[in-house]
Amino acid sequence: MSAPESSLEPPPAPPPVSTARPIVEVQNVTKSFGDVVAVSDVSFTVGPGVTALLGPNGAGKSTLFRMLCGLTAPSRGTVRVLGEKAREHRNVRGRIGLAPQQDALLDRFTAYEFVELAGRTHGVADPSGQARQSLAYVDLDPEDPKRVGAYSKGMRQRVKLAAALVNDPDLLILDEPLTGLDPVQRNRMISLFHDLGDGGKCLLVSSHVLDEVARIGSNVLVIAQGRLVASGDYRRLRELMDDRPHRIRVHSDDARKLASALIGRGVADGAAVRENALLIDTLNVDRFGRSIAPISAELGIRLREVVPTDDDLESVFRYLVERR
Amino acid sequence: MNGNARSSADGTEIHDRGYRKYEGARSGVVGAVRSLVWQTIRSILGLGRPARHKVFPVIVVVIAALPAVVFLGVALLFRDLGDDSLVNYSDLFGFSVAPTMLFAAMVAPEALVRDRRDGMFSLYLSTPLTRASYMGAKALAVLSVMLIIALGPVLLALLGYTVIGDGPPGVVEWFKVFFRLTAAGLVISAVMAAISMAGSSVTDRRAFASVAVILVIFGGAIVSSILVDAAEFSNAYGFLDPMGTVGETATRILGESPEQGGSASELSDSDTAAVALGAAAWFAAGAGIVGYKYRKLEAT
Amino acid sequence: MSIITTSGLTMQFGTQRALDSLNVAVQSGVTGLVGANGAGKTTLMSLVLGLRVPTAGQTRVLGLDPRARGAELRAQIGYGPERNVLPQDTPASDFVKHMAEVRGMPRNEARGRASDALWLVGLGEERARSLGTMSTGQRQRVKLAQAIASDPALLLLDEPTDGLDPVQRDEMLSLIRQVSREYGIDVLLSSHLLEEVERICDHIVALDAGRLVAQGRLEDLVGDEQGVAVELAETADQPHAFNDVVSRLSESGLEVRHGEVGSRMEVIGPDADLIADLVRDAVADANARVIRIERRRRRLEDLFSAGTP
Amino acid sequence: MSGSVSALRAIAITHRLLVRQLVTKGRIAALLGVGVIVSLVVALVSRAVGEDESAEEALEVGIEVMSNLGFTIVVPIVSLVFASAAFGDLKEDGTLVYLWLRPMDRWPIAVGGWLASVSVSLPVTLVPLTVAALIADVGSELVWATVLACVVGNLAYSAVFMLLGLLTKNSVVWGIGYILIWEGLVAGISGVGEKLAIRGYTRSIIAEQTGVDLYLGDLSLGIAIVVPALVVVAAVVLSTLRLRSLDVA
Repeated sequence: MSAPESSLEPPPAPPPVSTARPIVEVQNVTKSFGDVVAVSDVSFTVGPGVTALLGPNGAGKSTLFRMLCGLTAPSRGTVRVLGEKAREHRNVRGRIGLAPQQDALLDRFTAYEFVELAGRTHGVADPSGQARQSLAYVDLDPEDPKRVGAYSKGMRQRVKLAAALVNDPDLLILDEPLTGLDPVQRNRMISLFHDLGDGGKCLLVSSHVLDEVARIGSNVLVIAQGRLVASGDYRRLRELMDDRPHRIRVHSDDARKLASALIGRGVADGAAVRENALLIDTLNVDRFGRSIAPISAELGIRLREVVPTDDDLESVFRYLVERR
Repeated sequence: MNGNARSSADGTEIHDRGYRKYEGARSGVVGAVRSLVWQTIRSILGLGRPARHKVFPVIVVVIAALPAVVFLGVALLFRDLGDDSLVNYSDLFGFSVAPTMLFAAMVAPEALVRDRRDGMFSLYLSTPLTRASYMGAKALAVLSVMLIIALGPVLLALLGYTVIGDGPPGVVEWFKVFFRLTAAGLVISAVMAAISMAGSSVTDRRAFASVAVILVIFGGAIVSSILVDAAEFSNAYGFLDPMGTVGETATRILGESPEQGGSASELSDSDTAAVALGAAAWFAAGAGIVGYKYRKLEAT
Repeated sequence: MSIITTSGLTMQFGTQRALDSLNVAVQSGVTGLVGANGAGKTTLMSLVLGLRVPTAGQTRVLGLDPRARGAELRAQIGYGPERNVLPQDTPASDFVKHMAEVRGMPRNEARGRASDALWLVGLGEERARSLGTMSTGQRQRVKLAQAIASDPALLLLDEPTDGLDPVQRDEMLSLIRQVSREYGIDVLLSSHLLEEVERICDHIVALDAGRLVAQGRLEDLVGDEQGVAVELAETADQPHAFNDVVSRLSESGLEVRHGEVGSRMEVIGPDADLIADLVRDAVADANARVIRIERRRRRLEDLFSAGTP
Repeated sequence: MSGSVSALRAIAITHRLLVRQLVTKGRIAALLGVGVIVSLVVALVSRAVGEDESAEEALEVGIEVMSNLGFTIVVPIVSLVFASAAFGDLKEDGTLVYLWLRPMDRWPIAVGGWLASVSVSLPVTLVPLTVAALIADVGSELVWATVLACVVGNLAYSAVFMLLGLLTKNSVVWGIGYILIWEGLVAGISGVGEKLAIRGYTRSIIAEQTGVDLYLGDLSLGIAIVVPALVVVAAVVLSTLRLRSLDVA
């Protein structure tokens, strides 16, 4: 299985994910802990909107986020948020909202107290009002007398989000905000992200669960083994991926006729019939996707199912990671 | 169903991975306890762990063994000086007081606290171990290591003196001394182990366990010495000092009083029965706290 | 034969009812215990292990009562806890060997089995590393290795894929399935990710807020429903293709629902053949690019959204 | 919109947050218990001594008790427990980020942390020790000496142990090592050691205020106050630098 080497390399210049003023600029950043290189020569810029940072565990996502927030300094390269380094510039820190990955909260505070304190430490004008507003935003009750230590994981994730929102930050960094949530909670969180992104904030959301990422945002940064392996629009990324061979399972009422038509017209590069299903191999899914319905319609073949067997995000991801 | 090993549903060939079914006998609770005791001893002493975990155990063992080795050396080099060069066993116990306390405060809490912090306590309860057998194994492990500190040097001295011909005269006498030493060492170790484990069960932080043990042992010693020596209160306040209490118990068991080192104990005038009761009370208090705390401790 | 049966099992913590008169029968094979966080999965596991006293009800595991013969029962169970903290400084092989001994393997046997188990989970090369230096994925594997090293009759795995990325998750799931199939070990694994449970489990026990939502064979619980799900690609040259398809199908009198992502729709109607043809023609006329056309399936997720039976 | 936080507000906020974190029922109860035991012991002793000894001897006994029990164990250990936890706990459980990633300067955070540990450990030690000095009833000199030494000791120990908590994970173990081995053993050996141990200054204050000779206590009052003050400044400055260079989890 070979793909053109250049198609998914990080482009030489930081890809302009957004045309607006970049909120985050990362330039040739390397971070190593002793001999272990966690992040290796990564460059990108991010503007307003939701951007998903995608990568397996240990790929360097959290390290990257920590550097963005100034929690640790890069070994080489520069990280700027709103044009400044958060580690050195006090006021930049006030424009960042971070929901860290670790499940750590001040457990003896109530949700309201915790978020209100976050507001105070950020110097917001009306900590109490802002805290109530943030909590309402994530569907938590400011009057709840329970301490966050007694909260479930899903509620704790939302408390973290509310605390990150309380200073109305320009940059919101959410490190694995969906882990430990059940499907209902996940859906609700994701729609929250979209609301915030639509409101003009820059959101960086990391995840390793691929089927979530498509829903989180269309801008994707893929990081693996400390390197930025791909970046850009998720759909365009997928189009880039179209170069690799795809296998699609087609259920129809006449597999053989459809197979020979698809091969005859150069839509399929290979076909096999197995248990009534037609397995199509193609190097150009775009052409296949555009042609399958018209061809079937033309031949009067009933199309029951068209199922890509390796086109889910997990396969894309696996391809990106394992190819290296 | 069982039995169709080696071929999975999709027809993949499975290679031999070494892992296979086990048909032999299982060792049950006894094996579990034995393994836990050994594992705990290793972890207390820092065996099989990075060097920084060995620092405190090694320091304590060296401090404990040094006097015995020095006195043996002196006895060996200056054999002609006569009996004056021999230290009695009670004095040697006196020398192991400081290392035993240090051990109880700084090293032994490892045995209990770490299991609660890293989730091992809950994991152990998912095995044939129960709270009771778990605690028994832990107590046995702490006691064993404590014995090395408290009794080891004294037995070393006994063996050394015997080898160079200054040991107790006759086999019967030798065994008498041996058993007395062992009994005294056991009492010291048991009480210190109980206090150390009690301190370890009141907090999830190893450091706070150390603070608790220090407050009890040192605080007890200071308070009792103030009350008895400075205020000239009844000597019975000497029982507030756990180390003094077990030290006196050891002295009674050995049947000799220290000649040098520690000054005469506040308790030297008390009844032997009272002294024994005092030591038993300290042991019971420690064990009671451990039992109470662990009975209620939730396994998650 | 049922591996685990409960009848009227109830667990009350203060004012909170963690399990509510649960009647469960877990069969041989791989069983998925699914439910949201706080649904009672971990509580059920601890009752199966006999670590708690239920407020009411009975439990039998491998034919034994966990409260009365807990130690004997637990010797036959390998448990992988949810907590991800393990002794930091202990090498993986020491830890697995120790747990094998504690679960009843004789000392000599334990060493070999620990090594075999670590090789089986793919950590053979890493077995001398201390647990603190291992990644989340490796630690999940160690937890599996320590659970299987004593060759248990039953494996209880609490969220064994928590914190894993997709590649690691797939590997872990196929490992669990492999262990179960090859060595005849029954598995009860809990998860809040329904899709992974659907992937490897033979049976399902679904809990919601301490109540049983559903249990049974996977294929009985999930299956086909009426209609198809269609996903189209957004293409630059045909920006209106999706809306065109939707409106054409709606005009044909079919019920069309937008999915949660913009390029997905569900087309619902009683006549499968008619739908297939209408969808094909609508897509062809709109010049849309097909990503997938699939029969609608009832998913485990639907068990929960449908509410308690 | 968020702004930045002024230094004074930052001190106040940090103080409030850390006091809340430090005051756990268990710690306060345990350490107050220790304080009560101390008062009780002093009360018993003074009652006993007062009956049949001269005033001079009674004072000496009182001082002996106070300096041995109060200033070698209670004050340093209590300060250690709270001050090393001030930032140590946040660092260990991963919540330091909620204080660190904020538009606040670093030095007010260090000052706030120091004030927080002082405002917990000072009442816990000052009240029982002062009550003990009052019960002892051997003259107001001992009371004032106790108050002054307790304040100076708490301020200095808290600053040093707060820094220790920022530097090492096992701050309590190292702190105990310092208290028992350095202050308890090494510092007792020579006059130089005395000047390198906070205990030397607290004892000097007691000796100076009461006019009683005390082993390890022959520094003048001025020095006994100025040197600990410098220690505080140095420890707070180092803590600030440490906060700045720290890698936050």
